[in-house]
Amino acid sequence: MASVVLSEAEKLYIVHGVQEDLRVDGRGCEDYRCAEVETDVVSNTSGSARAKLGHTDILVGVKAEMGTPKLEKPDEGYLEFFVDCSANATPEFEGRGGEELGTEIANTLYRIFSSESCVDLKSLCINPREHCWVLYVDVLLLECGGNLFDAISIAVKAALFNTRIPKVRVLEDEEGSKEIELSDDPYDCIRLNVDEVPCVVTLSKIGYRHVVDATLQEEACSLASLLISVTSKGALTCMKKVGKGSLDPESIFEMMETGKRVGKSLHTSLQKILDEEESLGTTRQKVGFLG
Amino acid sequence: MKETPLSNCERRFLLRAVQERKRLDGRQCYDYRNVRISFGADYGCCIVELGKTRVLGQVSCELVPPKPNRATEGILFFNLELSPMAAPAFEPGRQSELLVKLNRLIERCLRNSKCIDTESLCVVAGEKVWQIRVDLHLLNHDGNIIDAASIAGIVALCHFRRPDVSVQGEEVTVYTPEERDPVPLSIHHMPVCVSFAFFQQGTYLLVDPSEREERVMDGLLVIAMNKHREICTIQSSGGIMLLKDQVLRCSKITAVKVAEITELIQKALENDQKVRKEGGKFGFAESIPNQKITAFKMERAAVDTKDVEEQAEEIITKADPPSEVFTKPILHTRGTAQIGEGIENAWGDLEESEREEAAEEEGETDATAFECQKMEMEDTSIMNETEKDEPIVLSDSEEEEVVILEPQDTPKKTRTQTNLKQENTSKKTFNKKRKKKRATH
Amino acid sequence: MATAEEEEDGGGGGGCCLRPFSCEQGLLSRPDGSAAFIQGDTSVLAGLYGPGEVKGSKELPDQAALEVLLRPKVGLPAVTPRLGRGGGAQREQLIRRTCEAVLLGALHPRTAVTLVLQVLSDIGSLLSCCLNAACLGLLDAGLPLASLFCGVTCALRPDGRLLLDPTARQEQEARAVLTFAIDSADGKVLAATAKGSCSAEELQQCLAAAQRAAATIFRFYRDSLRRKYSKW
Amino acid sequence: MPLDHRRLRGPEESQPPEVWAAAAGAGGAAAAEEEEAAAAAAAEEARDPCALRPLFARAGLLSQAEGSAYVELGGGTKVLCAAWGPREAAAEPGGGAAAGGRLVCEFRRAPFAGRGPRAAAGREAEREAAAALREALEPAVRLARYPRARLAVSALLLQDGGSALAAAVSAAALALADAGVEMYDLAVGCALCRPPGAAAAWLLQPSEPEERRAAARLTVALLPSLNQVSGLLGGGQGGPPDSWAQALRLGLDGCHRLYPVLRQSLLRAARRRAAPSTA
Amino acid sequence: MATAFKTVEPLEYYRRFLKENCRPDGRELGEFRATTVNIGSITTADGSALVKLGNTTVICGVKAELAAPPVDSPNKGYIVPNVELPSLCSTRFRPGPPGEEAQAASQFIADVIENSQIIEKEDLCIANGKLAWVLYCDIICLDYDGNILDASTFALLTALKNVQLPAVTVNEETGLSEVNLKQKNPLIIRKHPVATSFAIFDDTLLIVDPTAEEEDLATGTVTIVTDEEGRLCSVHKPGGSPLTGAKLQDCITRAVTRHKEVKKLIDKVIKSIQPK
Repeated sequence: MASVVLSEAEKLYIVHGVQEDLRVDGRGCEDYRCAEVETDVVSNTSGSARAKLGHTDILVGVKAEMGTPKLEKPDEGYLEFFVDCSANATPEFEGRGGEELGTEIANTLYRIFSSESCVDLKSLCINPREHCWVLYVDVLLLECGGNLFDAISIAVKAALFNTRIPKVRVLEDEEGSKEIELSDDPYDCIRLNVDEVPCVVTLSKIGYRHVVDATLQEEACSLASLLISVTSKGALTCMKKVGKGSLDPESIFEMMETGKRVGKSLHTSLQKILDEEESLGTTRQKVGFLG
Repeated sequence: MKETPLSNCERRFLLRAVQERKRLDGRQCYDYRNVRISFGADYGCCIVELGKTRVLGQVSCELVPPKPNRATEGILFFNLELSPMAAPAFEPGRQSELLVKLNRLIERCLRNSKCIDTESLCVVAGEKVWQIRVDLHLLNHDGNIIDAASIAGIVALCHFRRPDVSVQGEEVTVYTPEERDPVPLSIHHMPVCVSFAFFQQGTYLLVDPSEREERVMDGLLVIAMNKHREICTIQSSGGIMLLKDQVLRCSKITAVKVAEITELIQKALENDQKVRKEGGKFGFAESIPNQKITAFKMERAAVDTKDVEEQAEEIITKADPPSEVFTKPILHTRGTAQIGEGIENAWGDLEESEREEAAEEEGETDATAFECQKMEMEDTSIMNETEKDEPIVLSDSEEEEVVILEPQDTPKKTRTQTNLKQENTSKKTFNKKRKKKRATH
Repeated sequence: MATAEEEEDGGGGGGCCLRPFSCEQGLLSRPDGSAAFIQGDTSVLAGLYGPGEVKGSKELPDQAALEVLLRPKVGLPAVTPRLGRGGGAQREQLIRRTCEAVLLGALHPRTAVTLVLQVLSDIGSLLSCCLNAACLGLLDAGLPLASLFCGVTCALRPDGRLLLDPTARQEQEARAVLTFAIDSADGKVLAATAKGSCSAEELQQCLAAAQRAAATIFRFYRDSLRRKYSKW
Repeated sequence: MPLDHRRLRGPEESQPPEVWAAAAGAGGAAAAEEEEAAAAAAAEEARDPCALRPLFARAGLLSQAEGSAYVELGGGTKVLCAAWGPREAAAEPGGGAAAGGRLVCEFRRAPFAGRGPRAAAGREAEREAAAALREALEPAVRLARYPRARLAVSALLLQDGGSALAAAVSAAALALADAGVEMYDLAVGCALCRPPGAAAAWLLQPSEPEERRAAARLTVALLPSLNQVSGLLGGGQGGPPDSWAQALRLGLDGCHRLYPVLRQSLLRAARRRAAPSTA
Repeated sequence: MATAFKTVEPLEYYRRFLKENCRPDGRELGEFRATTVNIGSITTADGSALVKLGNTTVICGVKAELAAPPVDSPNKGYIVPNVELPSLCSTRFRPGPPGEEAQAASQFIADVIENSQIIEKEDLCIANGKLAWVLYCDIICLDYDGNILDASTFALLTALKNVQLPAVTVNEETGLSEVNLKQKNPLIIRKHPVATSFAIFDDTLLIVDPTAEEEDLATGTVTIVTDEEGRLCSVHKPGGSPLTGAKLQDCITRAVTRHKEVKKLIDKVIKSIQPK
């Protein structure tokens, strides 16, 4: 994982600050950094989004491709995640350095999206057992500035919100052979319902307290953190402890409550931004990568 | 093993020689080394020697479903291997940068130039096509791998014969060479690579660099061309800047060299075919030069095997006959048995499930007296299980300790069955008393 | 193939035949020792590097670490290659241990010796051809050896008759195919492996025949070496 | 062609017979499956959610490993674990040498461990489990005592009868302790799952069929004497924090109850090991 | 003192024992370690066996799946054996893809299956050219203390004997196959190959069933596989010290005896699980 090395004094400074609910950048323990989200940034994808959370910069592209459904779930499509830790983010990722982190993040994403309710996979089925949509979700880390998981989950949700899958019809002729017809109208497409797509809230234990949205420096001071994925309704869908340290049970309960609270407000503001952006339609000034 | 590094004085010597337009092997700047082509007994197998550089080529084929976007085309697959035999620094199975570069070049030279008619490799459109696989192995690395490999590739492809097939309805029949003569591939043209090494930022140029020369060169230009003077691929590497004239000059040289090499290839192919047709000897054995003192041949040699039976008989009669079996297997429990009393192992046994089975059974049947203590445990455990309230933890060991974990509020009880086992030190006591009982059943 | 039938006729009498042998030593410029060995139409090329620098993890404190790589002509080295019948870790292991048994590795501790065998063509008795190429490769590299060895393949026909140095087709028809590595000191068995099943008597018969054939092969080794060094 | 050429390969594709049984449609097989499901559901109802399954633990049974442990759960889960350490570690690429030792975990599933198709759970799942294992064990091991060293744990799941990761955590902790590695505490693993349905209660130590049907799953790892949670991994159908908190409490309680058994087996292993030397 | 001697001069330590016709673990030269077998303990597999040869422990699980038969022999099924030597069983193995020893062992097992015709592959075919069984036999070593080949062969044989395959019928009308999971049939085991391994000490001494330590010190190994008729299904001597034909014959003799012992053991254990 991308990390910074801090001296003992620096760590102490951060830990004491957190104790006083005063973080180095002036935030309180439950405050997120300023987040920027822009959708539809890569034109040759079905949906894309870029999220910046402080110095963490994530690009997500979703590509819908036709595939065959999995044997055990013949009437559902599925999602595939791939995380690319670009060497641009940190030199550590050069060569195969980022592979381990990449698979860890991808595994976590699979776990978060394993719940049936979060994306309506049945709507991705074209005809059972034969054809379905496979959504390839490619996550690219452009810059690591702490709290990767939260930023990624925001970007994934935004990209899924932005995803448009072309409508197809299954035509059956007399002999029973099936043909798939793609709709001629490029605007005739399916949108995904992302209401139930959870966001990740990572709570890092620093000293006796926990903070959300830790920066790299704060992450260096935290021995263990709890990763919680929360839906917009405040339900927890995934829990995971990360880091070398352990947590005592009482603080876990507290963290779960905080996570739920923070997660809910995160969802509300994210949805608001996405809707706003959507309402601008084509008149929107694209910022892209030069902004 | 690492490559022996080139010393500074060697490097200087080589560069000086290049400046003076001399080459270590006595060639002129534009001279190509001798090319020698020999064929194996199989179709599509050849060895190409370019000076001391040696490449083995083998073509093979397989019926496969075609790629979905090219339903009527066969598939060509190229694989150049840098065998560790060729140079000590080559490691098996490693995809080095050099290897990737060479493989790309080969593909561009032989596949992208469309020298093979892939449509003729289609058997049933969308279902079955021939996949032609070209394996090239570098056997000895003395510079200019790419030229040798490209020659070996095209020669092997020209030499190759695939089995004949016929399609009737949906049935595809593949004929053995005995049934029908195999058919050659349809080849439009024969691209061959020619390499140029540049020294001193392009001031000096050498055709067909040797391994030493490659080590001190500044840049390399590879041109693949066929005898119709069509350039199939061109690539410069090493970061030198070339003038237009230089490239043109190189392409002219290439045309000459390619014409020579193509002629040689054709002659070699014709030769081989003639020998095969006339029923003469062919294969690698024939390509070994007779006059070399490092080579040696022996004709078919008869080996006298008349009295091997007697010799075998003698050995067998002398050997002791197999002894009778003494050991008796001992059954521990259902599905577990043992023979031999050699050293014990540190394992207890693995089978909780089997233990449970046994437990159930014993729960049903009457307990035998000598196992009463044991049974007590068994009963409690089953009882507890039915009560469903307390967690039961059965555990087991050689000492037959039984731990029953009671609910947290009551003190933990540990019953230990000792003595019986520990006193009984004979090796025959197996770690399970219950097993012993089952054995006595 | 015409040669196969010819051979069957040749072996039809009481005695058995070895196919024509040929070899060439020192034919590659890069390796420290190299040899091509050809039995009938089966041929194997051996190239050997060493004793040389050894990689840390493979280093042995008291002897040379020998590595044997057997490379099939088509595809990658595999446990059971589908095409071509070379390859296989088991064969590599067998050849390596056979070479180790005769190689005086203790004279070159903390070094590595790499032996690469490249199958050029496989028309039967491949393993014995590999063994022969390996031995000549070791000889050409001038490595100190306790004795020489050679490989002999022996096939048992369905009618119970013995066949030495079988072709691919004869191998296929055979009930059992046994390959031995025989040492030159007293004709003992260095390595043995078998395909198919046979009785103990048959095994001993094959072994006896292989020992006879080995004598012929060692004579071939000696003659070729004599020729090689004739101008020294 | 990235094919595994170091193993013997079978046909390109094959299916487990169960698939065909299901494909038979209205035939007896499908009915049988439903029956099975119904029976399982009935068993579920009868089951006490807080009941722990019988656990058998044994430490120090492998001759070649420095430390080893075998844990078996009543439902058939069988995990074997071996531990080695400390060893000289290859220089870490990041250069974090001062941070103390590294714990390297490996988790493998025997191809025959699962009920379904043979190759169902791939490398990815194994790697995730290995990472989870490391997370759960790291807080228990005094890594600071082993600077520049490497401790290795490898777990092999022989049969998956549910709660496999939890069993692996317990077994791995036992194996490390058996290897004489300095630890703060044993790590005890416990799994839970929640069957589908709104009011369903969390079940402790689910069996494999229960796990398969579960809407949500959770694995906890606890250092019992320090009362610290060292590992937490769960997911599934969303639920309010209260529900998860309840699950966590239940799981921690389970860990506490399993702890004495693991200690016992460790003690026995130590005693067994001491016996030959004194004799 | 003895342990120090053993550490410093392991070979000499062994020689002293061998001179007295015994081994440090108390066995005679021709004596096997205690052999324990347990079958059917892995319920997720279609057949399984755990074999312990002293400390060496090997587990074999057989999983049966259905596939189309090979194109070149439409009346045959598949047996796919793989031996795994995970890092768990000994420090000499690294995690990752199988190393040379594991590959060679897999190949050995495959050869034994092929040579002995333990199962006729035709028996595995359900519908000619359409459907056949694939038996994936995964042999995993849990504790590596030498003589892995004997233990693996034995584990494979007993696991195969333990296999119960569901009945499969191919519906004539629909052409679909139907599997009846309730009705199970055992496999037909045609031959019982049993392996016996020897280590060669100092070029002359043969000791049976070597431990890992003995294998390391020995100058070679031989493995003989025989079936119940005394036929040799495999004679595997991968290099090492040379042996005379007479010595080889001694090995075969011992292997024949071993086969009888093991056969008895298998019969007994198989009988024990048959419903009475």
